Amino acid sequence: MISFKDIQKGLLVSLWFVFLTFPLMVIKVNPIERVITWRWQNMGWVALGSFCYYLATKIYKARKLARQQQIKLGLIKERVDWGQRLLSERKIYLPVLIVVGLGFLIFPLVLSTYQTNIMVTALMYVVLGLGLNIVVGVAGLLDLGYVAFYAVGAYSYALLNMHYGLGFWTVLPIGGLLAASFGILLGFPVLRLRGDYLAIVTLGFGEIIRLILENWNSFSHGPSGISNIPRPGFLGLHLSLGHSITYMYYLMILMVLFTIFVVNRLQNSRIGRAWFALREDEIACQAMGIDKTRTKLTAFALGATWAGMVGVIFAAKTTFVNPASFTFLESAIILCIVVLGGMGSIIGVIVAALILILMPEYLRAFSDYRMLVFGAVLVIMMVFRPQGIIANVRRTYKIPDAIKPKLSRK
Amino acid sequence: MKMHHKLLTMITAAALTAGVASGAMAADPIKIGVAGAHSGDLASYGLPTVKAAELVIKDINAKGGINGAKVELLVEDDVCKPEVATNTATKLVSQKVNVVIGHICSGATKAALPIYRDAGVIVMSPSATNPDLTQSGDYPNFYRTIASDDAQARTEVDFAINNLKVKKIAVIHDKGDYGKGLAEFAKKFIEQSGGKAEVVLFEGVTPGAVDYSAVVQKIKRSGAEAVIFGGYHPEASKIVTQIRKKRMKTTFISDDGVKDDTFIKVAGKNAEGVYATGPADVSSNPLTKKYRDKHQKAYKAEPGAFFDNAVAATLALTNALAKAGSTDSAAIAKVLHTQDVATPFGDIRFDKKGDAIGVGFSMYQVKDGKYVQVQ
Amino acid sequence: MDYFVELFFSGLTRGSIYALIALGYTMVYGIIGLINFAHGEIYMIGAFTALITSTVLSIFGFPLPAIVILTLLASAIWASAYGFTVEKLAYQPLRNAPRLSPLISAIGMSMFLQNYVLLAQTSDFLPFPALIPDFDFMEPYAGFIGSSDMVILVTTTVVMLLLTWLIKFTRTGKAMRATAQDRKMAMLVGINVDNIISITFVIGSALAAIGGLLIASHIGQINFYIGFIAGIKAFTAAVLGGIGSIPGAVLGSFILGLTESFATGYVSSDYEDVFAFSLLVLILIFRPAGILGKASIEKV
Amino acid sequence: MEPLLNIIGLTMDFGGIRALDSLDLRVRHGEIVALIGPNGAGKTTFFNCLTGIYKPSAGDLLLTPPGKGTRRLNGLKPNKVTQQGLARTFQNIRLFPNMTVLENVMIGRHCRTRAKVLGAIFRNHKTVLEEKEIVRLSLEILEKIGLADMYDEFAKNLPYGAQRRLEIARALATDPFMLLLDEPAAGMNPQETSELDDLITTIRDDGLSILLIEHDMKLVMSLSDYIFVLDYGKKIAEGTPEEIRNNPAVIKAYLGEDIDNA
Repeated sequence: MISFKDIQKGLLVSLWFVFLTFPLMVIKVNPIERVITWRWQNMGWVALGSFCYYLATKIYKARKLARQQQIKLGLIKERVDWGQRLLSERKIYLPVLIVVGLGFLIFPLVLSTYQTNIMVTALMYVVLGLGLNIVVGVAGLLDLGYVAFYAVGAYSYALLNMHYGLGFWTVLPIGGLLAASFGILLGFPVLRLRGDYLAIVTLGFGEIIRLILENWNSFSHGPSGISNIPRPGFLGLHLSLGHSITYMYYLMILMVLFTIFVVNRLQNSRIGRAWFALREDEIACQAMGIDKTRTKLTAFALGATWAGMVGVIFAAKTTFVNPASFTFLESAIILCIVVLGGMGSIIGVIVAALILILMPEYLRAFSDYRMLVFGAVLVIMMVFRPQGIIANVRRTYKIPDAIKPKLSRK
Repeated sequence: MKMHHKLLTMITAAALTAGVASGAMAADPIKIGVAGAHSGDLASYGLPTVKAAELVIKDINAKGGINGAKVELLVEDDVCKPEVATNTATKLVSQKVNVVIGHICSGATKAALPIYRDAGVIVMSPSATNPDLTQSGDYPNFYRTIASDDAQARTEVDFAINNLKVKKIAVIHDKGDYGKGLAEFAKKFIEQSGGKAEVVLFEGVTPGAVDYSAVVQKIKRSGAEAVIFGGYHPEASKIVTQIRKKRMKTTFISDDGVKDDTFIKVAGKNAEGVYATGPADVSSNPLTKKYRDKHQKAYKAEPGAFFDNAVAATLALTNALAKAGSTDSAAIAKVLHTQDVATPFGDIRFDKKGDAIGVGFSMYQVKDGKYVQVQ
Repeated sequence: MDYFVELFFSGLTRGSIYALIALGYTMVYGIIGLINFAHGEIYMIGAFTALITSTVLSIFGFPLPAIVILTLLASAIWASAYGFTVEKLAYQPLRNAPRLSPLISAIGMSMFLQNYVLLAQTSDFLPFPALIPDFDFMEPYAGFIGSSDMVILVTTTVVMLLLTWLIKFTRTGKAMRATAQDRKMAMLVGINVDNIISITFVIGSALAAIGGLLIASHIGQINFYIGFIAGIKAFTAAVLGGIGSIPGAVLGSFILGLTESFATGYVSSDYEDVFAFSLLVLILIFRPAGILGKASIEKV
Repeated sequence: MEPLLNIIGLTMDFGGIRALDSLDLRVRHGEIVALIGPNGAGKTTFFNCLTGIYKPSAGDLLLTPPGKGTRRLNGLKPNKVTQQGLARTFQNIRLFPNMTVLENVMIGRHCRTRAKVLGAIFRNHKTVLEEKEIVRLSLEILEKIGLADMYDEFAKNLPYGAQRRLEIARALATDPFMLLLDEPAAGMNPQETSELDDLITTIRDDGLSILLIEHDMKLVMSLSDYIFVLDYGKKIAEGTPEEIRNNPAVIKAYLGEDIDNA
């Protein structure tokens, strides 16, 4: 599978990377003390790492090619993706679903408050991911300012609570609606832009929202933020920390289920079809009588609604908001979840959110590498597996019985 | 079994976290949490605190611990992010920590404090300077071994008006939590000075911008005799450098975030004459010396930011634990408020709000490439 | 009036800094229609390489002129190498993928490089040596414009002229224009498109590195994050001028630099970035082709 | 009676280039009209102007649906034009490649149905019925076009000729009374072309009018009731197939010596 030539080329590649990373990886200077530290061992790591990476990609590509050829020759059938299988075969997914469901249900009872708390965070990202998935994954609109709607939700709870004493449950829908209105407000002028321009404009919008929160002290309390935001109440009872977190956990589980339900229904509807079509070919879509702006706007606003609601939950969970929580990096993390999970794939996004958020939490020793890995994930997924870890499942339609017999005469 | 136990606590409710603080058996180790930024771009503010706590606790354990109980450190990273800080705090609380040293950043501290408060855990920060933390009265469980921003702003303004006798002051900040908060206090104090001086310019600069000359031109035009800057040294050195490049003689006064030797090294000759407030010079204090030497020995490097404050916090907390004779937070609080403890800052105790009495700010000036305390 | 002139020069300096970075954006966009999100990071890597080289050389006792030249060379070479590698790793495999794929890949690359430098070097600000000395003859004008501002202005002008010459009159330049217009056609007439794209990345990266060196030396310090902000600003400038157009990138940069400078001077710097981003949003909405760009008609 | 489609003085400029020059054209109800001309004559540009993808520089696009008043199509967005009852196919096939054949046709029903977000979420009775009706109708169209047994394939996996037919099916799903076909026979083998011929005739017999751009002269001559010839954006001739066949201007500009072979 690997020829001598590949090894040779691999060596050349690693040599190139040694050269490339030489100044940054090997030399470290302290210009103040005027000391140079030489870290020669890094050179070896770079050489080894790039060599292995090269061979790995080579093998991956060769295998993929061989498989495709075999499929073409009819030797083997196209392998059904394991993600697809997991979802399409009832005898596989039913037990899995039951076990996972039960696991989530008793999670806070068996594990510590801390674990539950982290899981709440992860579930928040699940919902955020599913929300962004409507925009990026399904409708194909690259939104790099998603965090702006998250901020709108968080600040609407913080401010409405501070000024008018509104409770969590009242603000939850308000936050969603406010975020949706922001989405429409922004979407109206920008959604006719081409894909990559749209990405940049949304990025700009996200930054504008953050900068306004940072600078407009009389409105948002500026960079020092708003503290003492109450946690969600339960029938007016005062909950201890542990109970409050458990309560939030179940709340989030419900929220996730609700989101899955809604997103699933939407995807399998007339509107969802239009979103998918829009992602495939805008011009053909319009020629088929689909109102481009309106359809995009719906996706944008719905995505924003979810960000807004999770924003409210965020504020309630953290009991404190400041603009530093809503940087571009946050948008990038959510995007990473969608890309890793598989654009348009609900189950993929859920799995990706759990992996990306829980992993750094448990592997604290590697937390420094977190953003590095996120960046690499985006590149590697795009290059090698653009459909994500669990590709979007094909939808099936119920064919009326009257037509069925005609179809079977293939 | 564990699940059963857990269910039981669920039913018996309220005691879950309150139970943490009730007196531990002497044989149980005492758990001290250390929380702050230990990774990411703000790690350099958080790691010295971990080292300080480790050095102090090593000494204490070597002498047999506190009242016979060994001390155990639980170090947790919050990356200075509020949302992570709540996770950190929950983790520490669920590990039944007795007291916490941290957090490092004011925002993260604010997010974490309610969790500790509900669990009855005393928290002492070596570095969170936001005035609200002690002055709002929301966090009775909070203490700190650093003076708050308003005290610092007060020192700067008093110095500018009384010592330098300047009439026109430009207040500049970096739009950050710390810098902007400080600048707002400075502005307030100048306006309250009864006409002795006026604020001719109040403006924020964008950290990381490629060039500050427009703001510097604006300072020049405002006719300010002195600039009070709230923020950290990277921006400060850029602004000072551009001021000097424009051949302006405006006096530059800044804060603790600038009173850092890096500032002098980055700004070079332009740093000469710059004023900055910082904790009183304690380098002659034997405790300061002792721990700085230990650090030097253990890590072959100078201690970093807030090291002395962290040593003070660890000493104050362990002393209170020892004197209180229990891990009950009310007992610890009482000791903190009423009894002096020897720290790198001298003998200190804490006022009702939780600020350390006797930890204040002095003014320094850069002379021949060194910060020298102004008498 | 003095104030106006001062602000004007400060805007010009800013503008030329943006221009050096914006040129790279615009060249890459012109040729493969990709917003190279990682370009700001290349600029940052150029600055870091310059810092490392100059410090090492000065510790070894080289004289200042030698340090300046070698540092310039080293940073340009390594930044180009990074630009080249990034293209090969993250963009080339995606040449026929849907339009958003390379953009997402670019965002990933940007995050990766930022954190790579953060981990390999440091998160702290590092002082950057003053490679541009204060010229004596500039002393009378120091109140208006410093020596380094002057050097930056002159360098930008020279680089811009050279680049125009390269693209207008050399074989490579012609091949680049051909590739930009119709990649398939260029391939058919025997242009090695992959090579041309690589060359574009290399040139763009080298320009960014020169920018990195000049700016770092002007400001006196760098850290791993400088690329992101400068990159976004430069991108704004490129779009403002009409992305894909080289004179447009320069014009856009100067307009952005001057706008920011005057906005700071006459209004407030509190909302400096808000101005810049709002400008970007407005331009894209009302004139997506920018000032000098041509509106493209989608073929159906 | 008003013609179904009446184009008066249509002009389209791109920068300095005049792609269409005061073009007049009519399609009557139930007619098959062909638009022919050499490459670059402006035929596809004409379609794009008509369907709202380009904004014409001058001229009137008038549509008179059967039994209704005349309306102007100028300045309407593409989706509005489709709603008015004009549906088109594309010269370079623009299907939704990663959607199934059935879904492609279902997209065509979009503008004739009205389920909203809330309906989609709560799936009320009306929405369910509507959705069922979409599937039924789409399958019916597929049946007619001869693709029903492939309903569950991805569009990208269809053979070329089938893709062209699927485009027609998708256009039919929008309930048009006029179909604009942009080179439907391009790339088809003779067998497929003759099937297409039948298909187009069937569609006309169902009461639709057809405007056709085509290079295959045999198909054009056998199908069309009326032909317009374009060259350099100008109309150079119009008439019945017989008239066009013998028009010297057409022969000169376009058909050349090959007229007899066509």
